[in-house]
Amino acid sequence: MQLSPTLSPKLFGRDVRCVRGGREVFAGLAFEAVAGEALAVTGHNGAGKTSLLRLIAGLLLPAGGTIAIEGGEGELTVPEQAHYLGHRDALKPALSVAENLSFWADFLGGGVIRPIPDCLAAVGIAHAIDLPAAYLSAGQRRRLSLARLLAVPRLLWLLDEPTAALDVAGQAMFAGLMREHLAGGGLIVAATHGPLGIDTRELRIGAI
Amino acid sequence: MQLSPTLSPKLFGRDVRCVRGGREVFAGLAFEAVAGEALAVTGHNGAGKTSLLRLIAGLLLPAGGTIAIEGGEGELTVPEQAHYLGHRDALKPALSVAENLSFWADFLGGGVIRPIPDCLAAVGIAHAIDLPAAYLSAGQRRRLSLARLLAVPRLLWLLDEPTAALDVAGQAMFAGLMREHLAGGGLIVAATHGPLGIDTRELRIGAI
Amino acid sequence: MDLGPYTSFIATSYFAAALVVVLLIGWIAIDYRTQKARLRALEESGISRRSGRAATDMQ
Amino acid sequence: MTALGALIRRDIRIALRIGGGALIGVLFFLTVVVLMPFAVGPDLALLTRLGPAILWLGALLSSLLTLDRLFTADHEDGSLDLIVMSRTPLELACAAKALAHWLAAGLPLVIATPVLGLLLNLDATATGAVALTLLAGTPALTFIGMIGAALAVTMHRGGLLLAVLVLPLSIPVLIFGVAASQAAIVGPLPFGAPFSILCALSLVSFVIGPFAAATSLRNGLD
Amino acid sequence: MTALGALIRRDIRIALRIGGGALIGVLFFLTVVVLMPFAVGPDLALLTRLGPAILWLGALLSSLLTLDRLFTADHEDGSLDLIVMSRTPLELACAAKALAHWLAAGLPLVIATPVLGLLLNLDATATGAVALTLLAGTPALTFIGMIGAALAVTMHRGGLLLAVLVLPLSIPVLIFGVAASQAAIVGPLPFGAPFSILCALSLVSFVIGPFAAATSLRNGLD
Amino acid sequence: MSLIDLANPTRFLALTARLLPWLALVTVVLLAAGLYLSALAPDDYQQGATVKIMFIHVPNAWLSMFVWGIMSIASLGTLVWRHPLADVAAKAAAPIGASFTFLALLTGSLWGRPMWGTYWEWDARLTSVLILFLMYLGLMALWRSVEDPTRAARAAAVLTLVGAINLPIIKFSVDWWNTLHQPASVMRMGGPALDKSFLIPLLVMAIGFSFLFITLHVAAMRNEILRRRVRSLQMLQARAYTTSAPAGDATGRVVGAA
Ligand code: HEM
Ligand SMILES: Nc1ncnc2c1ncn2[C@@H]1O[C@H](COP(=O)(O)OP(=O)(O)OP(=O)(O)O)[C@@H](O)[C@H]1O
Ligand SMILES: Nc1ncnc2c1ncn2[C@@H]1O[C@H](COP(=O)(O)OP(=O)(O)OP(=O)(O)O)[C@@H](O)[C@H]1O
Ligand SMILES: [Mg+2]
Ligand SMILES: [Mg+2]
Repeated sequence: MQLSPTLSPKLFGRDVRCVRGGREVFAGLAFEAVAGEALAVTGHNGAGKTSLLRLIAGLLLPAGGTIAIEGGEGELTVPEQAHYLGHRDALKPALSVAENLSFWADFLGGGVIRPIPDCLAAVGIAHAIDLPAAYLSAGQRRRLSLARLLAVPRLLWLLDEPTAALDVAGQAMFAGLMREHLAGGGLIVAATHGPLGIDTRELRIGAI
Repeated sequence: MQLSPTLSPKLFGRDVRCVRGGREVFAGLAFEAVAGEALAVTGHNGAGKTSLLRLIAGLLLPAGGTIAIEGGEGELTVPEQAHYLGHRDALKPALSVAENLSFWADFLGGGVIRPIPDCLAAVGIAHAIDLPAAYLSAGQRRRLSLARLLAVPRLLWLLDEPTAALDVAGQAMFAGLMREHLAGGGLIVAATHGPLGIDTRELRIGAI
Repeated sequence: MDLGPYTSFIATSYFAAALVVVLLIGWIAIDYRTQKARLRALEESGISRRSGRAATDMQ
Repeated sequence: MTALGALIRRDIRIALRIGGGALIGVLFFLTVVVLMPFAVGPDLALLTRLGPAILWLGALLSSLLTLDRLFTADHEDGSLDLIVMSRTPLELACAAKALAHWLAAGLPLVIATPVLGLLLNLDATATGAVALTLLAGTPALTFIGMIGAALAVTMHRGGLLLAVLVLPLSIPVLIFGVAASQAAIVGPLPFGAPFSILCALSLVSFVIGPFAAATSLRNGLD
Repeated sequence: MTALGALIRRDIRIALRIGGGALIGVLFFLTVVVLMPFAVGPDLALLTRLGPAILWLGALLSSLLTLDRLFTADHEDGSLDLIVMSRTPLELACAAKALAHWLAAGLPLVIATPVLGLLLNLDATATGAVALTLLAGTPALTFIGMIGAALAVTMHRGGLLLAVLVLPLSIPVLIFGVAASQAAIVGPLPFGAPFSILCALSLVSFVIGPFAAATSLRNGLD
Repeated sequence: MSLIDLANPTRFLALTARLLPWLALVTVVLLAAGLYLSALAPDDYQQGATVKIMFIHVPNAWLSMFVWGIMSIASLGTLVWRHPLADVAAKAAAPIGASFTFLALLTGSLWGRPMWGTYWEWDARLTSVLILFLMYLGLMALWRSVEDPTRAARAAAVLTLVGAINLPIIKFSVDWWNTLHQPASVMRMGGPALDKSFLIPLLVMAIGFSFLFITLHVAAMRNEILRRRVRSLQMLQARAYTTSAPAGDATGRVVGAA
């Protein structure tokens, strides 16, 4: 991973407040994560995990507080340095697996960074390369989404329940990929209800 | 649950063969489950778990073999005696939680069988009753889908990764609901990658 | 044979009919060759219809 | 009955809340009508003569515009699976959905006709005749278009292909609808004959539409 | 550039696969034209006179049929989130999407115009004029329609008003398009005047469209 | 060889391989005879030599409707009996039918110019044939746009059956709308009202074109069957290196079933 940060980058949020549909979801939230560290966001259903990830991804506007990366790539905003893996997998059923992935690689990376077949092999769906995405099973779709993270290097991975729909082997494979990303100086913020298979710092939101 | 079966009902499949998009997914599959029993369908990603559930639900046509319920409600077909809970949750964002649920209760049950607020309370989203479904978090949507199973009694529950997106409390809640259904003489076939929290018989498809 | 003032119309009709029929025959013949060639290529690469039941197989 | 009633109520409610459909339909209708004077020129007599044709064309095109997501929307969110599995015969469910669509998108066109009749300089009888033929004929458009909407589920596609498949089928409706309106306005033929054919077409489409749609939905899921 | 090129290529590819390709666009257009005589009657002179309006209506309809899901499709499958987050300015991405849509749905219409001109008995000049106005005007339809498409993402609920605002915006395009064609065919006005207004409308829409769409998308996500 | 045997694609291929040359021969003989007879046919007192266009126009016009009829029957076979050859038959017929329809349109308008003074008229029959042509194209587009053949077949079958409504419209449009076009003079109640000197060449041509259709259709069906074999072999090939399963387990055998 050639992220070549000048400083060791650090993601932090201060006094973040989130309001959705006119209702306050959380307020006064603070968090931080440094390069090589994974933050596991936990909490009950509706606590605001997805909301937090979307705030970091710039897809929601915070009602208060700041979220920033210190020592990242110069003038880029946080969303521009991040990969977001949500519930919806951004795949077009009409396109083949390879076409789907190479579109995102070109669009996000401005040119293919890592060869498409390699990425597909790394997530274990190399055999399906020419299948239309409409033919994929739930787990295969999820794997294809994961391949996007490999095709274009980004400092920060924002993962929303990334292991959903993955089988046991798939979860182990993914844990390996995350470990690699962290080892290369990356950052991970993942919302999850179960274990991720890597060492994480926990950020718990919402009372129980 | 007033399912009042004459005999103890039994779901079985014999020599089932599944073809999707022109490719054979599995063949020669046999399974059976009697009242009060849960069948956990397992297998790697793309093995054909979802396909099997959709075959039972009559949403795919088997390329061979038979699937039937013995001793169920008289002249009803298997799909007519079943609830199907898939990846897509059949919710309309424009309608409120109560409207969504009561539509399905009316449509599937021909009249509300169990009061809507009770069902919502049982799955723990009573507070959201008047919220538009667009405002629900992933786990809350899943809970709302689960409420459908309670609102209209059906002999057979076909569940595709039902615990995805549920938090720990939600999984326990759902295990309780399944146990109740089984105790009332119901049948469950669930595709899953993790533990369901109830006693199950395993049906493993696909080699690994 | 004298076809009167509308010779060109009559001739065009017959020629057009002939042309369309020839195109149809040509298309069908080429299609036949392509499919046969593909079938042969597949069978040479070791895939045969006996190596397992293919799904849309037309037994 | 409860089941079908619930389905109709739901579909109408969604159509009214989301708006898109019905409103865009009426708006498109209006655009067609407003455009015509510019195309035909300021010849008022001609405009009046073309009036019914224009209104019918607008109705046909605008029902096309809104129909293509009748089933695909339900397919994409998984509702269609449950509808297919339910104890309600699929043919009836299809008919109920079409009815709801007509109530939300077809009926407004009929109601808007008097206003548009003014723009086209139609007198009261003429407007009444056109409105009546639209009332009798737009359900046929909906029920025929439904077939295309159901095919869209199989094809994972909508849009133009559907329009191409469905438009030819709706031509008889258009012919008799316009013929009946013309008969009422300028004669010389009696209004009754084409109008009863129009009604017959509607009745036929009530039968064929739901059956064809249900058949193609049953075979089209995957 | 790679990013925008990739986006354009993807959108065209999907449009061709889903919509069935440029051929379907032509087929659709043909069907709409074929409908006309049934409504208007087989009067060739009248059809010729209505020709440009019919062609323009066909163009509007076919862009409406496909435009309304320009962004909602991407929103529903999550692609839009990634597009918003990317390093490509959202305005450019919106423009690229609109361009792709025009290439897949607008351009085929322009190309098909000569064939349709034959059916409507337009002479070469007239056909040329209509084709030229379509070439200049359909991009405006796309770029204006894009604003509505972006608003559609925002309004899960309510917000009818906004959709209503967009279609009227495209009426001027339609009017000047038809006027320019008419001018070229029958006169008496010069072709140039309405045509240059049409071009101006297109240029304005190129600027306003992407900005308005990007703004509404940025605010519309949730 | 019973009908049941014909239902089997392999048998169909074997049988038609032997049949095709004979069909082709009959077609060639009939068309040659038809062309000879039509060359001999006298000029019409009204239409002059242009009546010769009839010998091409009318057979193609009839076939354009006949082929859709065949496709409708095949579609019933697909939907009701799920006959393995039915959708092959329907799919193979569409391009051929479209070609005949195109020829009927073309020769008709070539005839229309000397007779009516215009190539094209928005007359009910002419327009309904144009619509038939559009529906052929739409159907072909539908076949192409769904790549799973069985699913495409069912969708196409529904559309074909619904589109069959167009046939009576074409047939009777002349009577209903009282248009420019000739009313039926051959296929009508009370026997043909056409002089023998025209009727005989016309009928020979019509039979010749029908045989042409049968020949082409059989050949196209063979191609279609081969195409599906290719597809299923490609699917098998994809599976062969798809399954991470142990060798020899290509069919996805079930392990540990209840
Ligand atoms: C593009 C133009 C035309 C089209 C699409 C067309 C279409 C057809 C069709 C569909 C039929 C079969 C009708 C049936 O079996 O009932 C037919 C038959 C016939 N057409 Fe045409 N036609 C066209 C132009 C003409 C013209 C210009 C003439 C001559 C003046 C003509 C003369 C005939 C005759 C004599 C028959 C045989 C009628 C019978 O015996 O049933 N057609 N045409
Ligand atoms: N719509 C479809 N068309 C064609 N093939 C499909 C379709 N959906 C799934 N398949 C194929 O069928 C196979 C089984 O898919 P299925 O969804 O049943 O798997 P699954 O066991 O549920 O997997 P997962 O654990 O990922 O959910 C896969 O190989 C997939 O590629
Ligand atoms: N689009 C929306 N509009 C308004 N409110 C919303 C919206 N989406 C979610 N909410 C509300 O915001 C709160 C937090 O939702 P969020 O999706 O962040 O929860 P979560 O922690 O991800 O839950 P889950 O574990 O179920 O995924 C919930 O109470 C929910 O009702
Ligand atoms: Mg969430
Ligand atoms: Mg699955």
